[in-house]
Amino acid sequence: MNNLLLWAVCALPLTIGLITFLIPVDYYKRQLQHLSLLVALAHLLFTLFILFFKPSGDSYLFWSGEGGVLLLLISTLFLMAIIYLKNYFHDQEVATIKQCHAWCFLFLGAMSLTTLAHNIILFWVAIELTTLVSAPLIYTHKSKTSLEATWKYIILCSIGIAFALLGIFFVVMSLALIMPKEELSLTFSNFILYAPKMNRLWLELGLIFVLIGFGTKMGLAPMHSWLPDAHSEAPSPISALLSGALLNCAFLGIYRVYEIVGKSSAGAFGAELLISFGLLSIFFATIFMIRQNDYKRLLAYSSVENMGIIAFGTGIGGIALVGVYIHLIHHSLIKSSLFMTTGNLLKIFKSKEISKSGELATLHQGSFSVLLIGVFALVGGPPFGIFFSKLYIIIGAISQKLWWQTSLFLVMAAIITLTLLSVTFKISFHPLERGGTISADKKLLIWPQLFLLLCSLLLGLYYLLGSI
Amino acid sequence: MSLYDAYIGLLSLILLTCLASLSMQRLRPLIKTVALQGIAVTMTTLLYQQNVHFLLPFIMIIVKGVLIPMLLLYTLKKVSIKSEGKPIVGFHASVLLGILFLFMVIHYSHDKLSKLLADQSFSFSVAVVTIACGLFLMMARRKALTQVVGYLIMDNGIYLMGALFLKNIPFVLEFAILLDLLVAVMVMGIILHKINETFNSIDTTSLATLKDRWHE
Amino acid sequence: MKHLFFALIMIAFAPLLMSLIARVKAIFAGKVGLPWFFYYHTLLKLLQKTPVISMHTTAIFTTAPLINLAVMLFLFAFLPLANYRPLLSFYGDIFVVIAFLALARIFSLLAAFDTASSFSAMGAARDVFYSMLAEIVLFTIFIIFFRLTNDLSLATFAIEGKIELFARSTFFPLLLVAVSFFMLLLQENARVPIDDPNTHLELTMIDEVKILDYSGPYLAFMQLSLFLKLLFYSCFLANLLFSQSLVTQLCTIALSLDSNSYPLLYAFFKNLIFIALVSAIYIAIAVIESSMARLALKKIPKYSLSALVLAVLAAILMWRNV
Amino acid sequence: MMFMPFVFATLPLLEVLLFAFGSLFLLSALLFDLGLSRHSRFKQILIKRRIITLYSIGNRLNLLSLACLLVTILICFFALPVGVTAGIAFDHFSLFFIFIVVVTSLVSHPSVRMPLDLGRATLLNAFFSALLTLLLLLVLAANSVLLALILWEMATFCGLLLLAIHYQKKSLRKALLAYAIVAEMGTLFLVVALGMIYIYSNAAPLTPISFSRLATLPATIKEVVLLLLFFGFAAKSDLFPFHLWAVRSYPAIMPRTATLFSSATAKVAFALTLRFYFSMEITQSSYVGVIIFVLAILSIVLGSLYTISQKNLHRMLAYSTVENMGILYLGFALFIFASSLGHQLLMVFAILATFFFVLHHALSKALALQIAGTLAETLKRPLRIDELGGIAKIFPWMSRLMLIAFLSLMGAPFFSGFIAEALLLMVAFKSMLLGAPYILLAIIAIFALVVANLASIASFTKAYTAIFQGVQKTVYRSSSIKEKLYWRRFTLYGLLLLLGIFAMGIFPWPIILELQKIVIALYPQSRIMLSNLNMEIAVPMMLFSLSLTLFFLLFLLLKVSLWWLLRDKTIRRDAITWDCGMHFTSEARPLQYTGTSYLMSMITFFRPLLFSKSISPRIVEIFPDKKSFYRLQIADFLKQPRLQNLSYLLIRPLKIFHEIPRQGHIQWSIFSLVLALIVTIICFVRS
Repeated sequence: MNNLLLWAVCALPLTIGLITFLIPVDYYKRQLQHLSLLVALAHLLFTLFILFFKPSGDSYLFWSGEGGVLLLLISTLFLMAIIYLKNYFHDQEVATIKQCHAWCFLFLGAMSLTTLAHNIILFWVAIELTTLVSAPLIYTHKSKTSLEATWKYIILCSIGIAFALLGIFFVVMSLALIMPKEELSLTFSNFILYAPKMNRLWLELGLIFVLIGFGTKMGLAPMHSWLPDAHSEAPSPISALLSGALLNCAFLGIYRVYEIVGKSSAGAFGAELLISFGLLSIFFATIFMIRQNDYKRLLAYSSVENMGIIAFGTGIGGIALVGVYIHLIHHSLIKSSLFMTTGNLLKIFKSKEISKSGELATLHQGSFSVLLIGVFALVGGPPFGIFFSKLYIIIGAISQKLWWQTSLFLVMAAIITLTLLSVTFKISFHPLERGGTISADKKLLIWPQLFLLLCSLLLGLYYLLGSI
Repeated sequence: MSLYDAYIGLLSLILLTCLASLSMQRLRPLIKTVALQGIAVTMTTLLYQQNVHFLLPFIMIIVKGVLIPMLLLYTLKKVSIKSEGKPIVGFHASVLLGILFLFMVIHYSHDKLSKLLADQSFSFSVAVVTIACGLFLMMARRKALTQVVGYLIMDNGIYLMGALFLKNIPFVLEFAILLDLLVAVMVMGIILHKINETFNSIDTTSLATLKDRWHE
Repeated sequence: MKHLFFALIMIAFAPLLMSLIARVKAIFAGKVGLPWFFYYHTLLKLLQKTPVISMHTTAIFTTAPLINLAVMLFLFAFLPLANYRPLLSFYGDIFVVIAFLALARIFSLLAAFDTASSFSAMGAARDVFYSMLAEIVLFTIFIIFFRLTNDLSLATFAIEGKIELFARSTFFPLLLVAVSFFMLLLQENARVPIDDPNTHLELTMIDEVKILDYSGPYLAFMQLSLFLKLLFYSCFLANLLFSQSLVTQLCTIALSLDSNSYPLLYAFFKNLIFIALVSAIYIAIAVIESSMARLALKKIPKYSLSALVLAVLAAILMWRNV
Repeated sequence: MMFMPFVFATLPLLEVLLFAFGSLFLLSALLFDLGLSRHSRFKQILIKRRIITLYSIGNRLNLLSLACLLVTILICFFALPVGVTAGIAFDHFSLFFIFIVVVTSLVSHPSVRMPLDLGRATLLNAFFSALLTLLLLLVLAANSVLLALILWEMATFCGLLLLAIHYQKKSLRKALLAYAIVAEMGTLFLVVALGMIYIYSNAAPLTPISFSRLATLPATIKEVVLLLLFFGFAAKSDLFPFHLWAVRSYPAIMPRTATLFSSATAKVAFALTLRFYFSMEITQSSYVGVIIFVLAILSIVLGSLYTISQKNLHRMLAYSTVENMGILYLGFALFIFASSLGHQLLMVFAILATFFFVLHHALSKALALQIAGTLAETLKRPLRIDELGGIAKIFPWMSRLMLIAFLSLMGAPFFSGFIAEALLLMVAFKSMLLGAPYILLAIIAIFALVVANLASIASFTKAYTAIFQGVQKTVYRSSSIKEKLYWRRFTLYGLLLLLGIFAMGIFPWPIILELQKIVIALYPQSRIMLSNLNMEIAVPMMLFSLSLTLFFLLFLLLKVSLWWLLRDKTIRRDAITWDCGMHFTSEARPLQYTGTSYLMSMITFFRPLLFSKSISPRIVEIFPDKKSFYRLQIADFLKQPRLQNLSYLLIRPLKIFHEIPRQGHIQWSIFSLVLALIVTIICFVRS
């Protein structure tokens, strides 16, 4: 029965998405938007059931520790995004809202498929589906720059994912070489079972291609150029979902193959690679954040940096993996709340330029406090989770005697913190030249962001109390 | 004509389509060559793998040979421009590069990787060349349509590499990969229409406004 | 008790010694000079006068002379005179001496500003900077003395005999110390190379101008504290020169008189020699005053830095062999 | 002594909880005020009244809890047997620093009466200062390393918010950024130190580590961790390189926050450094001592130079805090030198002198800052030294108290300043006996202390004369300002501080005996050492008090004789000081010496060290009516153009990444992707 639950979690949003496509526009009145809220709640309910029942799953779908947590994360973020979307799009015409909701549901379905996929190729298909489905979402604003961002997004990500497919073929081949005869079962647990005996060379080559492929999707350094454009052009709730949920799914792919390689004879082959990719992406993020004038691009580059930290952590392994685990959860919570706050900023200042914004503290206290707390949490303030995750990663790195890597990591983290803090001060305190219409009277939504920050705070306190 | 000669013939046909795509300026023949290459790739998988589900090659030929080219031709009809115009890397230069790359790959796979690939070293090098040619097309051409075609060629190359080494992937997964390819091309087609409407040209160099400016 | 009695005599002699300076300068200038008890006369005259106080001043203006005089009198309790053990001496009393000197200086600075007139403020502005440099020289000298005696009290510097100017080993370094202290003395008490005591143009004064607005008993107290300050510094320098062994040799050779046979006479001669040393210092001041013109204000930092150089040189010489 | 454990363990906790409860009231008042704009006009009046009641209840509760906490702390301090830790971590050391934090927050606590304008700024300030005090108390009471560091980080963020309240002021915005940078660097150092502690004490991460567990770390790691912790805490304690934010923010923020920052947070940072040092029981620490020594000397010299050249009283007090913190860390460095040579007597003497200086600086600086703050509030203008004058006529009592505070800070004999500096000088002189390398360092320490003392004399006389004495340089708007309005504020706390300053000044010996309990609590083996230290400094201290009475008698004698001399004379007080007949000393245009010109000769002497720009507009006619003064601007050491474009040069090269030609093109991104693939394959195929 519980396998059925797994299929339901994936099938529900996909079918609802298709149905919303088919509903004629005039019938899709405003009340029907509550349907989407209902579906999001149902999806959250299903995920909680799954976490409760822990179904074993069949060859195509299964429940795994990290998969389950990511699914819970994705559904909570999706629920908050849908609520924020309703408020954010209240001045758009019904057609775009209908399309956006449809693509969002397909996006949710694809992502839940990735977290639950047991078969490696099904996992690849799901990731490919997420790319195809999220491309039109980026295009919802129908401006020239968003079109350009969509084109870059779809081309670069499909190339990356094609490389990932090649990598998966190599991994499967290294399995096929040792059992030529009977039918291959390409489930992850099967791979881990046979890992020690798999062919070493093809496995390493496979890991390289998977790392480059899913690395593009995850936004690691040399392949990250699509991420700032896509996340800054997409509407804020969508970029919150992209940043919070999608990057984690891409990381899940790398983590699964890295786990297989870890268990095989190749041992810690990928560690050196992951650490160098992590540090490179933090370096690129620092360079492009220093004199940035667009706060959405700034947050996108901070996502690149955090993904770099996650890659750096997995590369170190050992105790740092716990830090990576915490960092994943807290980064998506805090980053999506920050992206929603930028939605408010966009409504208040009507432009993405930092130089054209200021005096947020007087214009709208609510979004000012959320922005300040969010940035403090993102930067690693103590009660929030990222402080603990960075602490774990530093402890892991020092115990591995990676001296110059840690110092490089800390220096760059410090520079990024300073830029983020100075930008927050500039936005909230600097005087605003009175040109243009500054109207903060519209009722802007801040409680979804507060809810997400609260989750992160509660988890942080849980670690803190656990440790006293 | 033994089975092996037919197999070598098909592989060389794929190589030819690759080099041809590098040299073509007008888009219509380019799409036709990609269709031919798709069919050739499915025929090689049919020849190579014995116990393949009877329905799979039939569907692949329909999708790769007929459905995708029709879609691309339809978009081409909507778009006014018919030819590549001035590419970033000239046509003759790309063909020469293609040949040079082919020699390098064959030499490398024959003596270095021979023990690893045993009998399939030639087909491995053909697959690598097709992937490289697909990537090159995307990097060296200005028109968005050629980038989609490049993506298709790269996909054929990857599928060829997969088919050579993996004897028995379950049918459903093959079908899912194919479905993804189809949906990818459809979405790219839609976006191509939008680019054409807003920029009234499908030249990707005009799509270059988004970058990081150094704000003092 | 003997120290208290001798200190009181010295304090009584202070104005007399000041007139000694005036007399010596007059001889150099070929004039008769002031009568011997002239300064006593001025002090008494001032004490009877009714002071005039400007309306801008606060209570500080009237308390500053009191504090200055009290400090100067109080400091004599710490200073050993002619090998007599002082009234109060404990480990670290040089800090007490320096602190009280600073207290006197602080209150005279505050008083200078109290009258809201720019002349006394100008004197205060100059004095605060030059006394800063002087104090650094003083601390170098105390560091040298600490190296010699490992104790931080004025009594041990003079009495224990560890600091013997005429002892064979430390003659030259201590001579340098004595010269730098003498330069310090001239600077702190506003004598010639730094400031001319009997100039009348307010713009060129340093110390005199701080007490410009005082009158009556306040002026008397301030002048008396200046006289005592000069006496305090010269007694300290005299202690440096005055050494027990020198006195005993002098007594036995010149007057064939040893300390235990005629204690009273011996003590009298010892005190006499000490007073002679102090008056020799006063005469040296007068000689310099009449033979040198004063330095330009810009050159005074150079002057005190040269005093510092002498002290540091003495320290280095001593380090080598101690 | 049945009730003793109850008193030690639970009573302080109860008071801290009461304090937290009080600040909850303040929080609710703040939240109501935040939500005010939504309600209708009528409802707002209702809510405003509720805010006022909540605010006053919160204020009174806080005041009450602080007062009885002070009493319990004093009882605990005296009653607690030596070397025993009671309750969570209430040993003498934490009690001493809790006493300092409580005293400073009591002194700087706003008056129980309603402030003039219950605006949002006052509410925000009230709540966050209460929160900051609470966090500081908890940090001192924390016994696990992780808890202490996390609470310290929260206190830093709370400080950031306190600064952010006055964001309208332009100068404060730069201070905010400087504060953020310093706080961030501090966090960085602390996090790495925490990581090192967890690894090398092989405790499972995030499990509570008690301070005593730190001793088990290997020796070399101890020194590295100590250095990291020192820099982590020094970031918040106004030492030289980290002082920029304090200097810029003091004039712009409320007096209460300024006092809290300078007296409370800086001292707690010093306390934490000490606690970590002693719990690690470091024997050999060669380079840590030297680094702390160098930083201390730098902050003393530069702090004193900048105290002289400042033109705003708050900035001058901030720089004198930088200088005094330098002196604190100098004492600590001398202690480290003595401990590395095993000279027990000097170790104990050094740490004792440092604690005495901590107490002195906390009390006198709190008094000075509090009075300066209230003065700025009454006159409603920044205290620019050259523009004020004649305040003594308007506020006689406030100027007398300020004179006492300044005299104590200058080290005048009847006040705590003198004893603190004398003890430290004795330590410096004694450490000359330590041996070859340390003689030079001891001499440098002596000269640093002397320069600090002289600079404070020069600067505080300048401040007092320019602000309080002479004639009013500018006519204050509401000349009818009544001092009575602010006098009530000084009854309790002014008295408390005066008592402390005078007691420490005149009867130092009993206080030194009490401070010895702290040294024993921190460093148990020092008990025997303290006894023979006592033999050495007991006699001097008592004789010193005796000599003070002798001086007082002399002073009384002279006073009586002066009274006798003037008994039948009437002193004329109506005459104006002689101003060469120009009548410039009338109200409008004084011919007085300004503060800058008072110390001009000193500033020109130290000019190369101070980066200064002098603006002297051309004087048009002989007696210009419009103000064409000679102005001298002293920028902070870190703000010199040489350093400014240094940071700019560092960031400049990063611009090339932004100027890659045709960066936006998709072909470029595809090329970078393929390049990454090729490079990784080449690297790993070869390995």
